Amino acid sequence: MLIGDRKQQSYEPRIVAFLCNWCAYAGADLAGTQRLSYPPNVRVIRLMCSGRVDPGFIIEAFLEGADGVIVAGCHPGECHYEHGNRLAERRMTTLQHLLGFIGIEQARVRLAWVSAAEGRKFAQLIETTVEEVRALGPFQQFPRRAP
Amino acid sequence: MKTSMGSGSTRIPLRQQVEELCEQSIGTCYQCGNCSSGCPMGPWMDALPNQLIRRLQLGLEDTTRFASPWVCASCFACGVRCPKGIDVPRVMEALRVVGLRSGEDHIGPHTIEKKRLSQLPQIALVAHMRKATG
Amino acid sequence: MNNRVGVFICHCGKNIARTVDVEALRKEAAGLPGVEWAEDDMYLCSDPGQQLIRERIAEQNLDAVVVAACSPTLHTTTFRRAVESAGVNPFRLEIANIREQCSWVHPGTAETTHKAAALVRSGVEKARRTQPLEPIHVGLQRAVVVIGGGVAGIQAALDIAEAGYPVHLVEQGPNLGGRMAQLSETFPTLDCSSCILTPKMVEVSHHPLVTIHTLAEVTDVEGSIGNFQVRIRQQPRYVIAEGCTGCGDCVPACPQVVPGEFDRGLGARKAIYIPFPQAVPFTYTLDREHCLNQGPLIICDRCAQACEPRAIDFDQQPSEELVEAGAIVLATGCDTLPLSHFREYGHDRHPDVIDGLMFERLLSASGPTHGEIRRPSDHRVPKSIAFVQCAGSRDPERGKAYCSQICCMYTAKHALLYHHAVPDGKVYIFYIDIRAGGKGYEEFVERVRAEDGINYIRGKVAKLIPKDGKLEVWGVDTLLGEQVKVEVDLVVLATALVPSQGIQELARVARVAIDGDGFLSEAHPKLRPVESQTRGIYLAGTAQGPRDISATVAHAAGAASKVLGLFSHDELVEEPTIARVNEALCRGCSFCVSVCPYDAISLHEGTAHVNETLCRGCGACTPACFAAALGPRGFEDDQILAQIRALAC
Amino acid sequence: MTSLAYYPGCSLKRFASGCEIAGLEAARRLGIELVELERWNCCGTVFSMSSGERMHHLGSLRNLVRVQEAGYPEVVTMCAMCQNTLRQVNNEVRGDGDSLAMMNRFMDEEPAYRGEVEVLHYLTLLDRLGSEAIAARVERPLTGLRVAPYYGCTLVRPPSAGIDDPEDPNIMERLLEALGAKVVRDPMRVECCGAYMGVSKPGTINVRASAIHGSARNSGAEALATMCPLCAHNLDAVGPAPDEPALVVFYFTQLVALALGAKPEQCLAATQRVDPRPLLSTKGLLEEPQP
Ligand SMILES: Cc1cc2nc3c(=O)[nH]c(=O)nc-3n(C[C@H](O)[C@H](O)[C@H](O)COP(=O)(O)OP(=O)(O)OC[C@H]3O[C@@H](n4cnc5c(N)ncnc54)[C@H](O)[C@@H]3O)c2cc1C
Ligand SMILES: Cc1cc2nc3c(=O)[nH]c(=O)nc-3n(C[C@H](O)[C@H](O)[C@H](O)COP(=O)(O)OP(=O)(O)OC[C@H]3O[C@@H](n4cnc5c(N)ncnc54)[C@H](O)[C@@H]3O)c2cc1C
Ligand code: SF4
Ligand code: SF4
Ligand code: SF4
Ligand code: SF4
Ligand code: SF4
Ligand code: SF4
Ligand code: SF4
Ligand code: SF4
Repeated sequence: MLIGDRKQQSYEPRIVAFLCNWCAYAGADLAGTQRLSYPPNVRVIRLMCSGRVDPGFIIEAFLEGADGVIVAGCHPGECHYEHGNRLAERRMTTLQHLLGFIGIEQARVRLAWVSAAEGRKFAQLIETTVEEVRALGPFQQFPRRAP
Repeated sequence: MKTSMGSGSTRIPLRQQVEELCEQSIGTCYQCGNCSSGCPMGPWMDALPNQLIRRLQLGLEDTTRFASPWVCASCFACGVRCPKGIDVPRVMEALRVVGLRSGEDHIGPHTIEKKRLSQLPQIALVAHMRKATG
Repeated sequence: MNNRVGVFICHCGKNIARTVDVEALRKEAAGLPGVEWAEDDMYLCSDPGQQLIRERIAEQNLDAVVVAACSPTLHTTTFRRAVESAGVNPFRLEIANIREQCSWVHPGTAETTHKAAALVRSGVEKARRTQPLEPIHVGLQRAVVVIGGGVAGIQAALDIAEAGYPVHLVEQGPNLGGRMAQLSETFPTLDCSSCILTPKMVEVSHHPLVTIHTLAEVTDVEGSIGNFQVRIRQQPRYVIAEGCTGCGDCVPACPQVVPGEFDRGLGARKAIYIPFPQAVPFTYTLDREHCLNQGPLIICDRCAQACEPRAIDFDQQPSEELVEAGAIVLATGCDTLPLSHFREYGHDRHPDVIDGLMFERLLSASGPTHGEIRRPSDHRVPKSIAFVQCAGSRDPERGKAYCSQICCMYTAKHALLYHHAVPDGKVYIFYIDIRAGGKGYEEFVERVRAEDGINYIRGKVAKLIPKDGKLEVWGVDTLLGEQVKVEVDLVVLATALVPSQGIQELARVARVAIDGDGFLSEAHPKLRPVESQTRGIYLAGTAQGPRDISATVAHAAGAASKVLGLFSHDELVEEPTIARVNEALCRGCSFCVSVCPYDAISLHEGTAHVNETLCRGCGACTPACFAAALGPRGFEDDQILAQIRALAC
Repeated sequence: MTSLAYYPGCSLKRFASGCEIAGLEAARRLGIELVELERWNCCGTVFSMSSGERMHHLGSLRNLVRVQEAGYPEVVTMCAMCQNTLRQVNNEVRGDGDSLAMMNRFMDEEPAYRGEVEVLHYLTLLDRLGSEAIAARVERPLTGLRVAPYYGCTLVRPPSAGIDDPEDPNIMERLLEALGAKVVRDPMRVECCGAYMGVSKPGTINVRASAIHGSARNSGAEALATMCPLCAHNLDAVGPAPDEPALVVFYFTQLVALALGAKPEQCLAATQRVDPRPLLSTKGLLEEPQP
């Protein structure tokens, strides 16, 4: 069995992470270079800037089977594109309010600032997110699309 | 002079006590001395305002033993000129309050001559009493 | 959608293969929709590895490639070159990061291989949706506008012109030189300022590739890197530059006496004047504001009568010129906080309280006192001077929070020069800390400290009191813990360095950012200190922050080298991964316009338009568009959504 | 006639009565009615600056409540210290709703203070009228009288309670010029006279007074003008060291009343130690104004 049938396994949360190219993605690479270990539940999509993340992507991820989503970019004031991360922050805050409104736990969506030097922070971010999302159980608020 | 910076006491440290009373952040002082340069009562002080602040930065508990806060006329000149925005007169007031709370007496009514007492304007007396009693 | 994707999986020796089951991964990949070929190799980045990819592209007629290996930051260029040489568009390469973000951070379990498979799947889904992209080629105007004619502007202009490119040097004042022209001698070497600056000014003015615009300002900047259109507004000089021989015959004829700006009011000039004898260009200037002839009415023409070459023209009008340039250098320099700022020091009411630049003029051989130090009130030689450092600097409450960096040094210089001129004079330097961080600087200050008669007193001055023709200085010696009161003949304030006036307006026009203190913002404080945040616009000298002459010159040379780097290409080749508008979908709502950090989007006839040289492909505009009408190439919505689908399950 | 609430404070009723009598006379002549509050108490004199001693502000607050209840939006003070203390307390409770609520609870016998009263110094009031309006009412211009305004501390510091720039105030200068006086800008005009330190350290006051008188004299002044009873006491009643000459010390209000045509005996205070009459007489300022 290569691609696990989730029903047969004990529940392993699936996290999709959107990382900006310059800070968070480089931070994730650094975690690798430093051989830090963190749970394999996270899958990364590299974007140039956290400002590229459309709130629709996050909904889509939940519809497709994710149990949690991380958006990570450069620290405030250090955005490679001046203020893309501020845009991301604004959009994510709005989205989180919206999700809260329809009863989705806010802990399933996490916005974080990770610099290219923060490999350890990235690994910890994954660890805590996986734990929190695991505690919340599988995401069931939306009907999943058939795989 | 040997200066010990540790605090063996279990009371609230003096610096913290003063910072709470005066609502000023003692740590931002960079010891430029501007407060002391212009202090009208400087000649009568046993430690200049910047020195008191320095002692507080180091947490020296004996800072309350200096007479300077009782010599301070609350003229506000130092506070107006502090480049770091520290309201030094408030620090002085806080030191007075700490002293008063530990039971010091700075009124000394007997030291004032009767004759002068009648000549002083009301505000001088009231102000003095207020400063000396908290 | 393309369906001839090749997947290449790297073992990286054992780095990947130790934890990821490469064979299982290959099988999995081979079965994915759209995948024509899947293969693994020991070291893909090696020459044989690249050769393998090239061969398979040819054999299998692949049109997109996924490399599952290390992080894309490592070998994107390598693999792009490899696929390109085999005929696949380099933007049709995707890299699945199964080393840094998988094999190195997870144990050798099925879940790790499972994750690697998901990453490959995601790469394939994206690769299938990629389009061939071509780099954007933009023409390059190889000319530069340098704004500000101080030492920074002069240096940048010379470096660029020497490399063979035309420069327009725009100076708002009547002559070049800036602050440095006003200085006497310069720390730490005590070179005479005009002696080292004048040859540079002459050189720049004679350079065949440099066009000097004095009394000129930049009023508008259009375009972007490689192709700016710069509007230069020329104020009238009322003296025809080609006619004026610099004889100076006009000056004695003029009845109007005006305080001279160059001498900071310590000396006088006429309404027709040249600021200083070494001025470049050596053309006189008629200051219409102080001339008797206001407006068109000519009631005095004595200078014109005296001028034999007939160089005076009262009818000159402002003019404008539009210059094409590939790059712009901002070198607008600095000013100092005005004396009127210092109310506790009597602000500008006591004539014998002066600032450092005024003292420079008193020291200067060509200054109002011919280099003799005489105080303004009664022209006597001061027998004692107090220098007050950090006047307005390091004072977040009432001045500037920053350290002005140069005043510790020039105060030491002033004290030294004064002491040499008046050996029995007394000097008191009131300071908080001495900052002498440059090469040879501490040694210089030490030399000054060691001089007899120079007292360094640690404590800030609270107040100055004029008293019997002297000034009483209220200070403190914080090291002794005693108040200090001294009476002196002259007080020199080391006033804070501030950006030049008009910088805000220029920054707005040129669309560059300024910081909270009004200095121009660099792109990165450490790694890109001479670039502004707007591409193609560079910063030089004190316009970016306080610094001395040597640092200014180094900064300006850095800006020039950035310009030359830009000009070393035949044309600008821009990454094609920028935003593109689908005009059929755009509703012209302009939501995207306000979001773009680079002002790259504008509306033309109701449709958004992306400027290709300004856009950097961040993609921030895409989520703002409710019509799904624009997106950055290489990171389009459909690609990302496909990746999400591949990863989430 | 404009009518405004007026808070005198204790010193003006006793020690500094000369200041008040002249001030009220000047106001009358300018068409301003200053209505003394029916009940008032001590302003507290000094503003307690420590977070633990806020209860000391109750006295000031009570006075502000009385202004509020009398229906006046503003209250005028003449004493510099009163205006300073009232202003600082007012600023504090306005900036801090919790503290206002707490103080209101303590003053349970009074209506709650809403934080809307403005505290106004007499000088600010005159300045509002404007130099020109005042100049127009001058009947006895103070021509030739060289006066150095002396602000001291509480009129200008801290800035939040000051009536003008803390380092370089000009309000008295402006008004004195309107009255026709020759204004002397003395650099010591915002330096402390020693304040209440005279009570416990009498010697300090002579030193301070010497410095202030000396500086004003050097700047060419014949008289000082002040708005604070404590300053007046220190500079006049105590004054410089006995062997040093002392200038005449006026309450500013006395000069205003005199210039507006009040009779000299109305505006010169019996308490002035240095008799101002010889000086005024050399300037012809004791004579009846020419109509
Ligand atoms: C009192 C004093 C003493 C000093 N002594 C020394 C010393 O001994 N040694 C040392 O190394 N450094 C010294 N310095 C520092 C030195 O003067 C500066 O580092 C140097 O002059 C900065 O050069 P600049 O070209 O950046 O700016 P500037 O010299 O200020 O030149 C800027 C030029 O740009 C022009 N300009 C401004 N705005 C515009 C505009 N909008 N359009 C067109 N033109 C514009 C200005 O007119 C000016 O000519 C001293 C500085 C001061 C104030
Ligand atoms: C403790 C400390 C903390 C610092 N913190 C900061 C900070 O917070 N912020 C900051 O801005 N700066 C900081 N700096 C300063 C900063 O490190 C330096 O400014 C910077 O690294 C200098 O770079 P460099 O390339 O000039 O020299 P280096 O970094 O020294 O590089 C020189 C290189 O040349 C090589 N080399 C030497 N000789 C030869 C030779 N003969 N042939 C071939 N190669 C040779 C050396 O091996 C070295 O790799 C700090 C410095 C120190 C010591
Ligand atoms: S003026 Fe302010 S910063 Fe300077 S020594 Fe005094 S308290 Fe410290
Ligand atoms: S308030 Fe006190 S310490 Fe400050 S200047 Fe005045 S007298 Fe000195
Ligand atoms: S391509 Fe990357 S993963 Fe493969 S051998 Fe080279 S470095 Fe290692
Ligand atoms: S007289 Fe004419 S030529 Fe001579 S300096 Fe004046 S303007 Fe120039
Ligand atoms: S026209 Fe007259 S006033 Fe004007 S510059 Fe010439 S000589 Fe001077
Ligand atoms: S260089 Fe020296 S004088 Fe200038 S601001 Fe910095 S510390 Fe103060
Ligand atoms: S947001 Fe979309 S629809 Fe609106 S102007 Fe921009 S591209 Fe057009
Ligand atoms: S991709 Fe970024 S830089 Fe390009 S137009 Fe959109 S927001 Fe601007």
